[in-house]
Amino acid sequence: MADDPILRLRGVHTHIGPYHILHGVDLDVPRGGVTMLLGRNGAGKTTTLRTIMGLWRAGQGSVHFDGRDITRLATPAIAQAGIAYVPENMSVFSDLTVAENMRLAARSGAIDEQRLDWVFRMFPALKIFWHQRAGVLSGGQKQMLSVARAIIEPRQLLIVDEPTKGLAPSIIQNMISVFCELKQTAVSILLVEQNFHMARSVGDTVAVMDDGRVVHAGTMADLAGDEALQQRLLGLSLAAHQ
Amino acid sequence: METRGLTIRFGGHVAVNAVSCAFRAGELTCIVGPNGAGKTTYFNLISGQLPASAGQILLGGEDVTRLPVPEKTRRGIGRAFQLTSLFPNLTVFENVRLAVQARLHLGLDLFSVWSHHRKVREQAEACLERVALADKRHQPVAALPHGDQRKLEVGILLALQPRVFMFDEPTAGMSVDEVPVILDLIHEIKQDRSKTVLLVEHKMDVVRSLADRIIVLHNGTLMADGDPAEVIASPIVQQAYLGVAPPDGAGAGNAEASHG
Amino acid sequence: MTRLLSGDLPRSRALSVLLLLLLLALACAPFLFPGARALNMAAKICIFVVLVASYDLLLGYTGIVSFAHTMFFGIGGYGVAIAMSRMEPGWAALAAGTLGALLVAALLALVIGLFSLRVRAIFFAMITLAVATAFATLVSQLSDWTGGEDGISFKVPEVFTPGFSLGDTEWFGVPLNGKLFTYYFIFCAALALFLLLLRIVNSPFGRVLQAIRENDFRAEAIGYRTVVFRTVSTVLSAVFAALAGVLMALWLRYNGPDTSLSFEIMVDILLIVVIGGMGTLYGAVVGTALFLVAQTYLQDVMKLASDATAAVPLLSGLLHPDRWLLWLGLLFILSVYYFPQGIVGRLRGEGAGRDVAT
Amino acid sequence: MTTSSTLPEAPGVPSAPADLPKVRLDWTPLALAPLLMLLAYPLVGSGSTWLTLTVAGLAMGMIIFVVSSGLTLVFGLMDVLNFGHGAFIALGAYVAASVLLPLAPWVEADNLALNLGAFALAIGAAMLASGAVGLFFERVVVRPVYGQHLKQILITMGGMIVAEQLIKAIWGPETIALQLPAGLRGAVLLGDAAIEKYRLLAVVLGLVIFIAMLLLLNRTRIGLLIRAGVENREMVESLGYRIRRLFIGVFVAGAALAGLGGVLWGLYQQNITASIGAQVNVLIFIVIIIGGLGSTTGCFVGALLVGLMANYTGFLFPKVALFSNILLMMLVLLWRPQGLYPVAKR
Amino acid sequence: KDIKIAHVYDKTGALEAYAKQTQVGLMMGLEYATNGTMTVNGNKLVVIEKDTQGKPDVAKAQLAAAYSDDRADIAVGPTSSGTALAMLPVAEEYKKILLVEPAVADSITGEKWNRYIFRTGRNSSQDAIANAVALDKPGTQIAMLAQDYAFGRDGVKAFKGALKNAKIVHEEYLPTNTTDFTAGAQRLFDSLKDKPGRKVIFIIWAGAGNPFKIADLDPKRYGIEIASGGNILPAMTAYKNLPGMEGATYYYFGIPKNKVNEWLVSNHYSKYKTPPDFFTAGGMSAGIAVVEALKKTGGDTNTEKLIGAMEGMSFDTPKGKMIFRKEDHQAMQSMYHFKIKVDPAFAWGVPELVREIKPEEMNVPIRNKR
Ligand SMILES: Nc1ncnc2c1ncn2[C@@H]1O[C@H](COP(=O)(O)OP(=O)(O)OP(=O)(O)O)[C@@H](O)[C@H]1O
Ligand SMILES: Nc1ncnc2c1ncn2[C@@H]1O[C@H](COP(=O)(O)OP(=O)(O)OP(=O)(O)O)[C@@H](O)[C@H]1O
Ligand SMILES: [Mg+2]
Ligand SMILES: [Mg+2]
Repeated sequence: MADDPILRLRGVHTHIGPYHILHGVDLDVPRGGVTMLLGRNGAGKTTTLRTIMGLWRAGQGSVHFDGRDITRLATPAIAQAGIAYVPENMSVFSDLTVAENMRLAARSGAIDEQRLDWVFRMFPALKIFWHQRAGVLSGGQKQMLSVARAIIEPRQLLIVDEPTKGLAPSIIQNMISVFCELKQTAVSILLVEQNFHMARSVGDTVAVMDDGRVVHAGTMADLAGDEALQQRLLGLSLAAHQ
Repeated sequence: METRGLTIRFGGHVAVNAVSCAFRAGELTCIVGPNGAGKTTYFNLISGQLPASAGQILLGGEDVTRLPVPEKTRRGIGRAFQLTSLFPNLTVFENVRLAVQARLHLGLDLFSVWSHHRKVREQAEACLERVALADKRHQPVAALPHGDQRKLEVGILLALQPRVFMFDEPTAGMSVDEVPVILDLIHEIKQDRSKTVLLVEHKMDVVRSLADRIIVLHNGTLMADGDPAEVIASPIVQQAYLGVAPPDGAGAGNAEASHG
Repeated sequence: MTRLLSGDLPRSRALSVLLLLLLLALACAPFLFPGARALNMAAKICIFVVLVASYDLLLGYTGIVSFAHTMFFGIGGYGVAIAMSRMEPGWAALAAGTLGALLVAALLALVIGLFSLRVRAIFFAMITLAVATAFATLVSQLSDWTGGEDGISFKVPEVFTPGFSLGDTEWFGVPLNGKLFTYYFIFCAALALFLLLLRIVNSPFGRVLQAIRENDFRAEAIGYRTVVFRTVSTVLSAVFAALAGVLMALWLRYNGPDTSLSFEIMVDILLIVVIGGMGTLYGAVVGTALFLVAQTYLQDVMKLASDATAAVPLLSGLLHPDRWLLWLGLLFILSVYYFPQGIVGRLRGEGAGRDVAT
Repeated sequence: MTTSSTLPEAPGVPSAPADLPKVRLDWTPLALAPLLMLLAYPLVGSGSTWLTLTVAGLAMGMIIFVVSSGLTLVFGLMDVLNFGHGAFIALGAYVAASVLLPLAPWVEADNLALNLGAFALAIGAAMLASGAVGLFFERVVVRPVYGQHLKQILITMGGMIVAEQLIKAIWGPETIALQLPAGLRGAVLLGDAAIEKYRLLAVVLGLVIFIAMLLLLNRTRIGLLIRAGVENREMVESLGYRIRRLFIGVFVAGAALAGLGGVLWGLYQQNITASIGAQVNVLIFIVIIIGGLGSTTGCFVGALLVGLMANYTGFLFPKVALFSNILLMMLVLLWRPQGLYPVAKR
Repeated sequence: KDIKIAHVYDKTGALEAYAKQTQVGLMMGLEYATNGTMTVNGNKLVVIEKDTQGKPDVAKAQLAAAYSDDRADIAVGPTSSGTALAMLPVAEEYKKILLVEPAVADSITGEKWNRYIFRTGRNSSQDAIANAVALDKPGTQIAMLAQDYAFGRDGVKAFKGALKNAKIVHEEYLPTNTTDFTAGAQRLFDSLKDKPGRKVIFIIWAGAGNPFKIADLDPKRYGIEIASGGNILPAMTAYKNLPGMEGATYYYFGIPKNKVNEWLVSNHYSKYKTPPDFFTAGGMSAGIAVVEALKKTGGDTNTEKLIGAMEGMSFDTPKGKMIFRKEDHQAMQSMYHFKIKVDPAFAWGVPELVREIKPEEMNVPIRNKR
């Protein structure tokens, strides 16, 4: 069973109001390790993640998590099944303090001290602003909080939408090590990222989306090594961007 | 434009601490610094969203510190926001048209029909052309993809024709193939020697390619100011900002122990 | 035509037809529907179109929720009523009352606007609610002037009285008396005011209002002083509401707290704006017509229904005409459910919703 | 340890957590009520009159607090502007009447235990009924309009009208007279000051509810969850909480509190009409605005201030009493434009 | 030919409960006066109901519609004074009779009156004067408590005007929406407590709020009594706490002893299982007045003839004989001085007759400028 993917999407179609956004997405997230979901703006990455979380409803197709069909489950049930989600727009609760944000994220009720220390080491700003309203945090600090919320308790699968947007290079480094460290544990990660440097540093497998479909799936190493492929899929050349 | 000892405190926390800096016309200054360094807050002070606790803002030698936001905009301080802020249910064209109309002081015209103002229309069209959004002009903004919204944010700034352009991470979250449109535009503005450009950016390659000068903010304080190459090489930037990070497995093992 | 409508066309075939029919019906009302009740309703529709449209300027275009709109409506009514009962009831009194009312309404709106438009939307709404309540108390206190709870019945210029006759001829069986003249006076005034409002919302100013509704933070940042714009919009809408109040008082030859100040009317206005479609003045027209017809004839319809179901005890009880408010309340709920975009939005087939108060 | 995970301290940079003030309780508004009392003393002059006025005002404030507490909860936590709140108040009062009228022997009995028993039964029934209707109301009326204030106003207003009419259809349009349980009638005399017994009971009830609400909201995660859920429901669900159920629960609790308020109010007025809810609506909204739109403490202080202010001005300057609530609201808003305890910005 | 009577009244809205009583009374009055035939001189009486919704503008439209669209010959109603005042000019405009019942404002038959207006209901002055007569003893000190708007102030004025012996020491006006009466009570107590002689707080209050709660503050310790006029039955529940309270009332079903009232009480009990109330009696009086007037004209509905017949007409009602005064068309009628007794059989405090105050005893001023 171990090589059975933790998350499997088959033929997922999603509509938002009158718009047909996803046109049959097939995606596998293997157990353990990091799967990168890449693609241009508007390709449907965020929509895919939201569909997995049940925030949009798949009109057709199925989503299986850990062998279980979660296509029709309510969002809370999906989260309880063991998925943590970092949304694109961060969605920190700005009325609540940083501490309260974290307390809510720890569903067991109490925050594990050791793990909190670890989070503080990665994102020192959170410690400084622990008792401040999250609304006053800077853009990057909100991003840190949003990621911290997802990793404060162990989960089977972590779904992260553009975690490095607006982060300073040093924090991006931290972020990379966070994911590297998480990889050591049993966690599987599905990561959407525009920062190709980061994608290359942490990604094991990769899927590229365009126009509501997955147009390429393979290992990160293959993609990183093939500039023509990058140019075709992502419109970029690695050489120009470190 | 110039700031003198510009400071703001939130309770006991000093978010921007006595920043004095002069910006010359025709120069593009990049502002870098870690997250929470006070870059956005510094912009908020200059453009008036936040009131300064101390210090002065001078525009062309005139003190504009206490002017309200709209007045500052009219004097020529233009701003694009880090978190996209547009008129979501209006069309792309209308977003830009409103900016042009504001610049031409037509807002309080009660009894003419808006579509009869040709000049406004034409200028708005021109701005849309420049940010490559002309073909989407009739779409409501809410339905635009993220990248296009960022472009529109810049388009509105263009329509205002300010003397000082302030960009706050204009390319954040943009896919790599979209970024050049914005960068070329900023470059173009830079060519017009009468404009001052301030740019907050975390992507070092962008900073390198555009900046005439870099200032570094850290915990609200101005830590470095000068020539790009020099500043980037300085230890403070290398250490505090870029975080020279030797990739190692030790940290990972350590962390694993702490929660495994 | 386009010029008259300020370039803001109905943009839907069905809507255009509906509006034309309404215009025609109102223009010929005295001849088409000769009864006292029907004519009364037609006049009320004309007046309420102005009242509701002026509120839409505030709510739909500027995104301000105010509960004080009936206060301005009342000021208009009281202006005329007081002037007419204190002075010789002629044109001079009418002019004086109207001007006085406009002045008071504008000043009051200015003060409210300047003082409280800086606070959060919901606070503003509640402050206006409180101010309106205080105003109603004040009116009841100043009973020497306002007639207190009982209101004032007053005399109007000769041409507006039913006794006045333009000769003995009848047109299509309708006597040409002062009542007819009053109706057409109100009809023309309402039409003119409506077209003026249409012009205002389609002016550069009106466009800024919409921008402020969408995102006031950004409107400031591109150089519009939102407080100024909001205040002007508040004052304008107050002035138009006061004018509607003047027309109402003229028609009724009476004004009192229940006809112009009551919270019920405020709620009706709100509902009409929403049923019609916020942010489209045409919505005010369609919504008003629909609502007032329903309000006027609901009881009659219910009587029929109640008689028809007389055998079913509980149902006929609920359908009893005395319970008409129950069904009006249901209408409230259902219309918010099924016309999130309002009738105009529905007719134009517009997409996703928005809500200005949030 | 990775070097990257410790941000190097730049020289002279303050970053210790101690630098940042913790969110502390702000005491000034709490001092307002005592301040008002002190201020009124020399103006009123007579000690016994002052005592009568003060106790009566405080008790009235408590009743107002109970009546508004449900709305504070619903508005403050869920951001639902429920103009139909009055309907639950009316319902509570009517249900209480239906319980108390047949229980007349208990009500009239010369036995405090029986009296209180009847009272407790009435409260229980009223809360149950209001809560149940609240459940229905939430599902049918409020659910589609979460987050849309304007529509909330309209739709709940519609609900209010319907409820009022249904009450008329069920209980009839006549005024129903309610008798206080015998043991709660009359007043206790403290020297020359007369204090109604019923008000003392109201004070106790008000305090209990206030403390219970504070504990529930501050000591449990419920308050946090709901605040978070209002701001971003999707995210709370993504964290694995069933926020819907919680929302329903809060709404039902709010409705039940309104029912309780209705009982208190109806027994205080001693006669009830279907419009009893509509009558207190404006008052409730004023209290909630003063409090800061949803803060329990703010609502509490606001209610006390309203109660005291009405009595003092009524005694000292009766003309001003006409506008005392609005005056109070304006003063508070001039001092704090967001109310006494602003519940963050929305 | 049918004779159409339009009943234009506040059928829905705040006064719904009162309006129902009037309608019941009106129908019973017509029935009684026609001996159950519902015809006068072979002309059938048809009652059209019109709902004003308690709003003056609707009331005007409804009355106009009744006169013109429905061709009503005579109209009865409405409940509230505000709607009544708005309706008066409509009657004049259509030159048809409006028989006002039960709206009480003095101005209806006072300065706002026109010759088409009659009223069977009592006016505020009659109320106030009767109460004054009931309390007017030398050495009595009275403090007034009334609502702070025109109705309350007029009531106090009329009451004051009618007093000859007793003295008013204080007038307390409280907002109509007052819920807490403590402050007012304190001021009233302060004004009375050190005065000699009999000390009375007289309450004139209508609508929401319960001013009788001041009794809970134990005014007896200062020897202060509370007094007020009669009221509808549910409102008199509050009187249960005030045994011995005196005042004057318009109607209580147990008080008048005459044929009409006996018929009303017994028929009302058998039909509705409850005793008739204020507005039932009023409605019945109006019904009787209409029939008597039509009988006098022989079923002719010509307005001028009706006016001629009604001016000075006297007719029997549940309250005994009433006479439409020629000058202002106000019906002169008896009022009743009562004292409250507590009887466990009744849910309300029972007013017991002290004495009937005859119309001749009350000098009701004529206020219209005829
Ligand atoms: N709420 C919405 N209503 C209408 N269209 C939407 C909505 N959300 C997204 N879309 C459209 O769906 C498409 C896919 O959007 P999505 O956000 O999934 O892209 P993405 O790959 O995450 O892009 P980005 O890199 O910009 O975040 C886009 O064309 C977008 O315009
Ligand atoms: N209203 C406020 N109250 C308290 N602290 C605030 C407030 N606004 C900002 N801050 C603090 O000021 C600091 C500067 O924030 P700012 O948004 O300017 O950072 P930034 O440099 O733009 O960072 P980023 O790159 O992450 O956007 C942050 O630590 C933030 O927490
Ligand atoms: Mg995305
Ligand atoms: Mg920033």
